[in-house]
Amino acid sequence: MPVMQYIEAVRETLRSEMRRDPNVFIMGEDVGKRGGVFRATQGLIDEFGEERVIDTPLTESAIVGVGIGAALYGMRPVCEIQFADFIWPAMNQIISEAARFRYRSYGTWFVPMVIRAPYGGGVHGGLYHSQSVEAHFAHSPGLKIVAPSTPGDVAGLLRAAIRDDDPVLFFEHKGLYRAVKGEVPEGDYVIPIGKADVKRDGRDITVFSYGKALHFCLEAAQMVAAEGIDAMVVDLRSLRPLDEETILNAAARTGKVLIVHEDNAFMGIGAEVAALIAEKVLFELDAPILRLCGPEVPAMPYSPPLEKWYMLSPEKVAAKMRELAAF
Amino acid sequence: MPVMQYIEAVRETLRSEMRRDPNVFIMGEDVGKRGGVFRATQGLIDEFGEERVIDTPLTESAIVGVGIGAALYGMRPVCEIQFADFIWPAMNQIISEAARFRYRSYGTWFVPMVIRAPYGGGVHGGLYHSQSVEAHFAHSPGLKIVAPSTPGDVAGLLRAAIRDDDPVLFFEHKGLYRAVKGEVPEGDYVIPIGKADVKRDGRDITVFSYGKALHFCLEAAQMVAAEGIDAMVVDLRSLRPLDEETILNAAARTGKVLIVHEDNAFMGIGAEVAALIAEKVLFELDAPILRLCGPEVPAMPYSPPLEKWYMLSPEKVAAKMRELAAF
Amino acid sequence: MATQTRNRHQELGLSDEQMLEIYRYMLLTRRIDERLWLLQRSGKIPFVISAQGQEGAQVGAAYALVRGKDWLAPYYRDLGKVLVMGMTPREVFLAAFAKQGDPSSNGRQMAHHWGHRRWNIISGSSPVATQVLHAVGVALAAKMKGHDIVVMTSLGEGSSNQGDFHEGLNFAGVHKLPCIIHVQNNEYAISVPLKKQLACENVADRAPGYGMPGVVVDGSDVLAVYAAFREAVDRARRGEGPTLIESKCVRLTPHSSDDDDRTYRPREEIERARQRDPITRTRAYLYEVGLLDEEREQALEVEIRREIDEAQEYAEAQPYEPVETAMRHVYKEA
Amino acid sequence: MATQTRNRHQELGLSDEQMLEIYRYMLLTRRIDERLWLLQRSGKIPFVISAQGQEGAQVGAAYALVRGKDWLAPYYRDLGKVLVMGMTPREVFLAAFAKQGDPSSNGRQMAHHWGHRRWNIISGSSPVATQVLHAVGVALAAKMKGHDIVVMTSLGEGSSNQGDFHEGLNFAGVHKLPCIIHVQNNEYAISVPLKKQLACENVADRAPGYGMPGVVVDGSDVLAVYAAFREAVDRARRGEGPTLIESKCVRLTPHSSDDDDRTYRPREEIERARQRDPITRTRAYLYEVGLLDEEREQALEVEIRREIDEAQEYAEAQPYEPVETAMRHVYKEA
Ligand SMILES: Cc1ncc(C[n+]2csc(CCOP(=O)(O)OP(=O)(O)O)c2C)c(N)n1
Ligand SMILES: Cc1ncc(C[n+]2csc(CCOP(=O)(O)OP(=O)(O)O)c2C)c(N)n1
Ligand SMILES: [Mg+2]
Ligand SMILES: [Mg+2]
Repeated sequence: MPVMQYIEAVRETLRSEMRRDPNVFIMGEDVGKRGGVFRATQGLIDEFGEERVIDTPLTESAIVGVGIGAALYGMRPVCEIQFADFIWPAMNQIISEAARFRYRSYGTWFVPMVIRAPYGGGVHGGLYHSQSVEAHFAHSPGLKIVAPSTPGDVAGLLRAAIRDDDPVLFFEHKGLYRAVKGEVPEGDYVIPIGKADVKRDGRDITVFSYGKALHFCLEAAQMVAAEGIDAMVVDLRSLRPLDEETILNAAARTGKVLIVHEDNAFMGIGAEVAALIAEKVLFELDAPILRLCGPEVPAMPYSPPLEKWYMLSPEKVAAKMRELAAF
Repeated sequence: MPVMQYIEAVRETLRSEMRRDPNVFIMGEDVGKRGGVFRATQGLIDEFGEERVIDTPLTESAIVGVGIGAALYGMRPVCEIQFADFIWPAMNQIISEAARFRYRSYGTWFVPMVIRAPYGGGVHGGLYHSQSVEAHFAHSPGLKIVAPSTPGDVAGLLRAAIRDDDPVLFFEHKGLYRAVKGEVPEGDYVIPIGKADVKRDGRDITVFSYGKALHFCLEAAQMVAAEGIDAMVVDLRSLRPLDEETILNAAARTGKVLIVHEDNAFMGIGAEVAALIAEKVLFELDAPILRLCGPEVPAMPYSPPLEKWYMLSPEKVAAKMRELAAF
Repeated sequence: MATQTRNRHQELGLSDEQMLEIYRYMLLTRRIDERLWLLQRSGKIPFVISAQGQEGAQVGAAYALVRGKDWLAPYYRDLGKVLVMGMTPREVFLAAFAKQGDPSSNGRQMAHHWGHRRWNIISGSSPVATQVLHAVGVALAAKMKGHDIVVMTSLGEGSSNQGDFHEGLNFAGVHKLPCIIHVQNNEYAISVPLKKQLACENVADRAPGYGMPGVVVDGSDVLAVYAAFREAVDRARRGEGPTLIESKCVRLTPHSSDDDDRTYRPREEIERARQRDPITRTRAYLYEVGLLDEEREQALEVEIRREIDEAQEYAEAQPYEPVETAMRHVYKEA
Repeated sequence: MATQTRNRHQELGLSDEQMLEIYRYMLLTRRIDERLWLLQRSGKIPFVISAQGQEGAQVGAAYALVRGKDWLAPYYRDLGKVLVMGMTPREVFLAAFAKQGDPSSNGRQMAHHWGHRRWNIISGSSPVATQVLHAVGVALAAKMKGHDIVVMTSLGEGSSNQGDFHEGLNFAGVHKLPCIIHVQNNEYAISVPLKKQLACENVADRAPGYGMPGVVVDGSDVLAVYAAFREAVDRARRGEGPTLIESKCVRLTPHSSDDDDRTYRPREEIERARQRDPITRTRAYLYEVGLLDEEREQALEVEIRREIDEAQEYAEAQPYEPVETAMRHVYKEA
């Protein structure tokens, strides 16, 4: 199995899907000759031409809205939002339009579209190049939301997203682009959207996470293992729908639940995971459901000490794991 | 104490605050001679003139963005979004701008602004005139979110919102505008934002709700009281911040918690309330934390049977109360 | 038939039959619209929003498209357009009553939120101007696929101030896409009069900023409208790109059945607006060129009334969608 | 001083001292900008985004405002403007190093997100074009209060395609607000060249659609810029409303320190752009009119270098904001 970077998995999956289906095309800001500001689409314009790798004007609402129109006509646009932080001008098109075409037309119109957006911090991005935005969208029926943590998951889930007949928001943690390498199965590798993945089994505590924080959890699990705490680490991967079955089984298995994400806690994904568990398997619990998340400030500050203060780390996660295990 | 309709409480509070402070002004679509499509601002243009009751072009992003600018200059704009459903074009201005000015400028710039928006269904509004949008905003630090259920609370909280030095989203359930009457204390009546209100005390189960659903809960409490179930009904009122203390005390008091809102469940306000309880007072619970919410469809359908299917009712709430009490 | 040899519709290449068809669509639009108000006022349907005063603009525009081939991203007033494109009066009434079989949404959406897969009428929503981007996207896709279709979208002049209008026209201009953006300027956005909505004289004055022609046309003159759109359609099919067309219209009713325009609209102004009624004007033309006389007009009215009666009756008799289907079509079904 | 009697700055009512001050601001902007790149390339600061090539447009524009009275909603390249409005080099370096005391954000925001309460410089964010609406709002408030201030905002030509630009200009036009929208057209939005961004020749061509004058000016000619802005400022103060001014500029650097422009920008094009360097051009003018010679120029460079050295040193020596303050100012403090 080839080993590649997270961002290579994005690029190579785009490439293979564009080769496979002439309806797949890319549009976004600087995706062409520049290959994207992170180079996720680098070289694709050379292979597929500027008709299928479209540098759009600087207009997120149009990127999504025009994508919707193209999807209605039978294309499969993969729209790039340069930074997740800049997705808000497209909110109306995503929430009011993409998410509702199928329902409002009783299934006669639908929007097979992917919206890719790099999110997350720890990259000196300050308030507007570090945000996690997934929670704002996960509330909306009609959307699917994916946030992979490994190159393999990127490939399998991005392929699934492109082939999906409904709009999928595909969030790529920019802090993982070049930091994480991993195996990517060759060929037609598809991971169904809606399945969580137990990235580490364990008997003492259950930790739910996704994105970059998932890696902190795995590292932290190593750290506390030495102290005799055996942590199960579940990668949610799909944020809407959540994989209820895996989540409830994992919670019940240890009776002790910690949810970890970079995004702030209040109304974050962790709230729904906690609520789900508290509704469906409350009597299996031996401890309060803990959350370890970003702080309640409007976004990640810029100066190095403040950014570090904001970001999670294996140490912070390990400390919380110990707290939970002690119950 | 004068008795008035919910919508009259909106109008009269606006009037009294505009009389008190020349910096308070209104802007929005059709707020002038038309007095708003619901007539919430009726007559205000006659008293304050079209300079202070501004009919804007049909542009939500501008309504909020221009409001922000005016607030930066020292005004206190009360911006009306005609229907909460149409707030999305202003998402960027609300999330990226209004919510962050204070933090990003270390307190030197700030935005004393109120955004009023009628929300909620049961009024033959279909997919785009019925939505609950509060959950999408409640995730954002920097914003305050208020959703009153009675004329008295409207008056006290709207006054607080206008005097607040930070941006407040003020959601008015349009189904209550003329359906609910109540006493409104005279004079300088202010309810601090961030305080929940126990609208009915009870010993057997605790129900959290807000908006129109709150009234269903009160009616349902009456219904089940006859069967010997004594329900405590807490009106959250302020959705960000939530009143942790009142919520945790109320949950602990009965050990049985039901959360009811019209908005769909997944990532709704109820998720955060449940997560909070499951984290802070889990060991006080005698039953799973239940949620009774709108279904997971993109929005409320139009045809009468489908709308009825979507909406909550005292009967539906009472049935869920019984289920909870039976644990 | 005693028509004059030189008349305006023949100059435009329209046969007498086509001219009559155009008028028939306009009248059908008006009469359905009036019926909907009656039904609303008698409590049989919850809501109506009118095409009245804009039938010339709508029918003239849509008549320049090819039904079943070209695409339409309409707005709520576009009753005239959707009829020309293929929607039937039955289907209109099904939507009005929110009954089963309504092709727009099967009762999910408020009436007047048109959509029809069969006729390439893209499902519309309530937030204004979003459809402009969808139309542009369809045009982009068609261009990529090498299909020579034309996409038309409509919106009001108030809605032309929304960001999506700007972004959509700019995108269409940059990519020279085969689409026509039709602004139906009826001088009001609910209660807000033109001068509080925009500071330019014509919405079409914005076209140069998007590198496309901007055309102003009298929306009460159906033939002028048709001519303007036919030219834009030809231009689009030749690959020369988009056109912005503004038709100056009047709104003969309140904004919708939820509105009461007495606080903001002087009665004399409405009277003046009636002078610009496109139906009256086209009718006069037909009399002038001898395509209509009292007898033929009477027959046409009777025929239309029957069609409407039948359609209404049919729709009223249909069941509502059962609630068992309420959770369907949130996502693709397995 | 051996100046000619007739020269362009005097025709504009600018004294020799003012003309020299203008040049000094331009040069200061350039030298600070160059220093920031050095610091970035040597790993001392994480990020820089340049004003290089736009100093004439920025200084000429801001010089037409009244410091401490008028307002500015800048964008990230506006180093030249914020210096003219009152920000000091020390403050610029504090922001670059994200150190305590940075008046823009005290280390919260990325550098180049200018803000300064004392000088009416409104705090900016990263999402482009949002500031246009803030500027319009300030102008609305000032008009309501009867203050005769002028508000200026800046953005790039790529950003002029955003919905907020459209909504903002329309609002300003309808209400005839005292503001100036300054589009600094440097022919690129990161890697996207003009012809993929917009289909009109000039962004200023959009002004008629908002009922305001649209002015195109050579951004490398600081006096032409100043003249255009002074007229717009006068117009605004007379209550005649907003103006859209587009200055044609060049971008002499990659988009930012995160960018590498080699894949998308031919080297010869950059060489051509250098011919339009506003610094070279203004310097030549000063030599021509006798306000500068080698000696005086040398002295100016030394003085500016010293100022920059001192400012950088000062900023570097400041502490970071302590993390204890990280939760402050989310909401008003009690
Ligand atoms: C984004 C958005 N904001 C507000 C509304 C409420 N609304 C519906 S129609 C309308 C006025 C539209 O005016 P115009 O564009 O001129 O079209 P007209 O109805 O006059 O044909 C308004 C404000 C809406 N539908 N969408
Ligand atoms: C809403 C939004 N989308 C994308 C970006 C990323 N971005 C930053 S600058 C820029 C290009 C801006 O080009 P232009 O407006 O011409 O200004 P210039 O940088 O050339 O001065 C882009 C795409 C952003 N900041 N905001
Ligand atoms: Mg109109
Ligand atoms: Mg540029």
